[in-house]
Amino acid sequence: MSKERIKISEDLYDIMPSDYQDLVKSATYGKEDRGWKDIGSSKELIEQHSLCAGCPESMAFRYILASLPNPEDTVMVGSTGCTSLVFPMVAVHNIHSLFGNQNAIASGLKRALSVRFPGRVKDVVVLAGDGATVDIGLDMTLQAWFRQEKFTTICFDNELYANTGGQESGLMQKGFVAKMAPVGKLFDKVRLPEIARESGCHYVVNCTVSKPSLVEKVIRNAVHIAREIGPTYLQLYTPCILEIGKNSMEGLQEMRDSEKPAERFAYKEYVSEPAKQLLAELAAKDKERKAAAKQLAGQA
Amino acid sequence: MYNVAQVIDEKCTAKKGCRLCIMYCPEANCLDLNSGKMVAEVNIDRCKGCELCVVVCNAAKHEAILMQAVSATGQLMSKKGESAALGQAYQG
Amino acid sequence: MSQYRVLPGPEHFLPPAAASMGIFLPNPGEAHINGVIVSEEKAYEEAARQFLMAKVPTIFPGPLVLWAWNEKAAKKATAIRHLYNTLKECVQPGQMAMLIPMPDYRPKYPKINPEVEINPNHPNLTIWHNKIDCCMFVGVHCHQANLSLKIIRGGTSCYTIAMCAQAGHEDAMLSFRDASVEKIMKLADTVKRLKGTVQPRQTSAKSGSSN
Amino acid sequence: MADTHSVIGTQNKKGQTFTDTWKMMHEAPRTPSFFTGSEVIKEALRRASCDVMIAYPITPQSEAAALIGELFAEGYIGDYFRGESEFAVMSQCAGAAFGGARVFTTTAGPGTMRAMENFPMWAGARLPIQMIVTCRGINSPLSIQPDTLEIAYLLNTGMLVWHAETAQDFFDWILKGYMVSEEPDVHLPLALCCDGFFVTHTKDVVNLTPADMCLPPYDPYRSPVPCMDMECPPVRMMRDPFVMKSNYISYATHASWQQEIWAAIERSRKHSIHWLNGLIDTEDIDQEIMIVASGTAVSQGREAIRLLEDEGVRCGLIKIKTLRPWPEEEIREATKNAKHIFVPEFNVTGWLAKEIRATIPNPHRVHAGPHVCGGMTMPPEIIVSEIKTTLGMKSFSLAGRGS
Repeated sequence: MSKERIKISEDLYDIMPSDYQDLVKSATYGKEDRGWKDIGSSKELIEQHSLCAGCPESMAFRYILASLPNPEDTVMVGSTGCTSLVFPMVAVHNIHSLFGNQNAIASGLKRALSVRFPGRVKDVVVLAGDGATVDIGLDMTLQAWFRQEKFTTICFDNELYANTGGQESGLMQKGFVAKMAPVGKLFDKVRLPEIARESGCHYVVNCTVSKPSLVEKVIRNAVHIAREIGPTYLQLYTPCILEIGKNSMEGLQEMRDSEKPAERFAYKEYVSEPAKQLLAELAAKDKERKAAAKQLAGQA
Repeated sequence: MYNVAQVIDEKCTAKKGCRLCIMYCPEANCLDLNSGKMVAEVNIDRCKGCELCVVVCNAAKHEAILMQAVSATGQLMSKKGESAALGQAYQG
Repeated sequence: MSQYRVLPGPEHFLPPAAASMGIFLPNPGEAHINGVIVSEEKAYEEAARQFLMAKVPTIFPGPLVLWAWNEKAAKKATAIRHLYNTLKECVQPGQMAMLIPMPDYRPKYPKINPEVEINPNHPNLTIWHNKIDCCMFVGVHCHQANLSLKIIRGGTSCYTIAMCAQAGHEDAMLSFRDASVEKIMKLADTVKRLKGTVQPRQTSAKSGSSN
Repeated sequence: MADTHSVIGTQNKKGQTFTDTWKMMHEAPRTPSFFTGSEVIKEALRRASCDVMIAYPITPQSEAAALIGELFAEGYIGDYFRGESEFAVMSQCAGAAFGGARVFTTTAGPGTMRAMENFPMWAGARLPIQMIVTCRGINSPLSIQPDTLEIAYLLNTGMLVWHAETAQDFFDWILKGYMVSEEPDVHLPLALCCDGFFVTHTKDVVNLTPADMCLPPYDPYRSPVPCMDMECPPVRMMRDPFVMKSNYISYATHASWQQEIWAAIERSRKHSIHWLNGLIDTEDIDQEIMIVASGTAVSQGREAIRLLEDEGVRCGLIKIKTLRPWPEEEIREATKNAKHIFVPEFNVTGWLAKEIRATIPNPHRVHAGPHVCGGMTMPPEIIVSEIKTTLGMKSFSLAGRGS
């Protein structure tokens, strides 16, 4: 949908709840260089939701929704879990269907949108938890990558099943004692970023969401590469402060501690050769655009 | 009855470009920039009281955010910047 | 034909869907009242009469008309506003016409403000709060409209009208189908024509809020 | 916003003319062709203006699914690929349908069971996907042979379930099926079932509509729920949000939602009667002995009736075309003179007999049988034998009979 079509009927504008009036007035649909800096001075694409106070997943949602390059033409796919408490409040179309089938849903969706809107940008972004991505849905996660499906997969890695009350997951650290891991988890955290690279992803990043500017960068890269080249994968640490026994204001520090060199979420990035080329082209275009804007401003 | 964040305008450094609390607040449009006064402002209805804003503000030594009690209907129980009277905090 | 009639509630702990009770939807050119197929003409008269009888006649426009996502939608919005203005002009003192949007379909309980919106997952809250005794849905996706209509029939005594752009709704007490700008305008004309000929209901004993 | 009617008379990229479906199915000339059931599925799809087909190999539907791949290569299908399992395929179908596409897939037996979690989701999400089910055995030990037990599981998913007898049924119903399931007041998935091998792998004369005519495209903006393409409101939209808070409001929403799915099946009655010329076909319903069946058991029943006639026993026949919607009234009416109702079935549990018993007066009239299963054929003689035995007539025993 172009930004022009996200508008309220004039004759009924006055009765629309204010959050929708705000959305139309000051959300950043259609803004070319939208990003985390719009936060605080624009209407965000998320309404009030019921995640816990201080949940890092909430932060991640804010940065991601602020950074999608084309929210007016993006459809998201979620899965069962804490994220589905936020998705109803997100101002881009999004789908919940079953637990673990998100990459299968996205495969069908992306192909349908390509058939129906040839030549138009329609981005698809999957956002699911680690249980959905790595355990119950692993076959569909990997197979979508093998098939080179052109969409982005984001995994909110909180290293356990949060929504069901803190059970062991494949991305949990070895030795962690949790429900269903009564003597501590017996095997290593699954190395999905590496598997993603070997499975055909063109852009893979493993990081935390402690820096909004970094999240913005990786989201933009991931979506652009998925649009033009092939699958991309982001694994973002969004700790469940409730289940790891932290207080509501300690999520940020937990992420900062976990991204130190040699820690689990030290920044890791893989970019395929064609993706590197695309990013270079995009950067050049961006530079050109900014220079032109500067010149225009100078003339005025 | 619970606590929400409140920004002390005089101490807020938003006019100097600080956006720490706005950036790190987990909730959307909960801490917004008041572009008239050029200070950060809490939307009480959206604040879940996690105190992360206090942590980042204090770490930068601005100390411009306090947690203050609100009633069940979302009214501040004392003037902004003043702590609630003893015993008032958990009456609801 | 089924003996079942789609009447104002409250009906049962969990009312049946009218379609499961043998009620069929009207064919093009027809409408239904209480589950009985009637001519469209008759439905205009009855809908206008119900509006004029009600203490709080209310229009609930949904996303398909609240958003100007195509030209047709914007025109329908104009027609709906006209119908609302007509209702306001035609009701007597003591009656209050309302126009309350259903902006989206996400569950909003308990944060809903029933004064400013209605939600398909708990429409009864808005009906109760505003003591709405007659309402019309327009521009709501059919699935969500059916959820609303059934929950309203289950828990309130509100009279429901559907101005449906598709095949109509058996869970409403009265339903049009293939709604268009012309049909909405014609309903407004009928309200205007019947102005003064219908006495408002005297008692609100059976109004939504009492149930 | 696409206007379906405006495209009628125009051509697609393959030069086919978008044709009013009623005219195409009822007025256009038909060409008799000698095809297998699988080839007939392909020919129906050629005319179906299908956007996305997703395939996975499992006997006995693999051939049909592969043939549709050939159609894709020829440019008749918008997109086509092989998924990784039936569970994934059905989710991929859902994704495509959420995105506003007309979707087709095929499966069978264990595949149906593996994918089962998807079907109530399809129905609850109001996705008008069409799925061919070429029934085969599902239980261990493994069998690839015809057996209709899986239909019993599909009956309570909220999908429309039709049971084709012949390849001709298949051809017509695939095309008509979209017309019923895409109606905005229905808008439900359709499981179009047949008995594997008997229909898919045998050749039959099938009258085909002209290959240069095709169905009008699907219009997702008539859907009773928003299409997930960011082209329609509301912009803040999740398909389909949880309603599972522990309070009565959530329960009531979920309960009403479920009722709405079954109400939509009821609404499909009117459209199914229109397109299929009734939910059942009947022959000679004045008789006191009736055979009621669906699928190829109908053909065997018809043959049994001919054999019985030679012996002076008259017997009527009811062919059930739609299992969902269930033709309760029609079966009651057509069996009102019957003293004995025989229900031959290709499965061990006799689900069709149970359905009939539950909906007609004096259900003791229903004789659940004969049954065969595990791939057995049902010679008409065993139906004859079952009927004669029940009537107290002397009947020879067929060696190896199944019940």
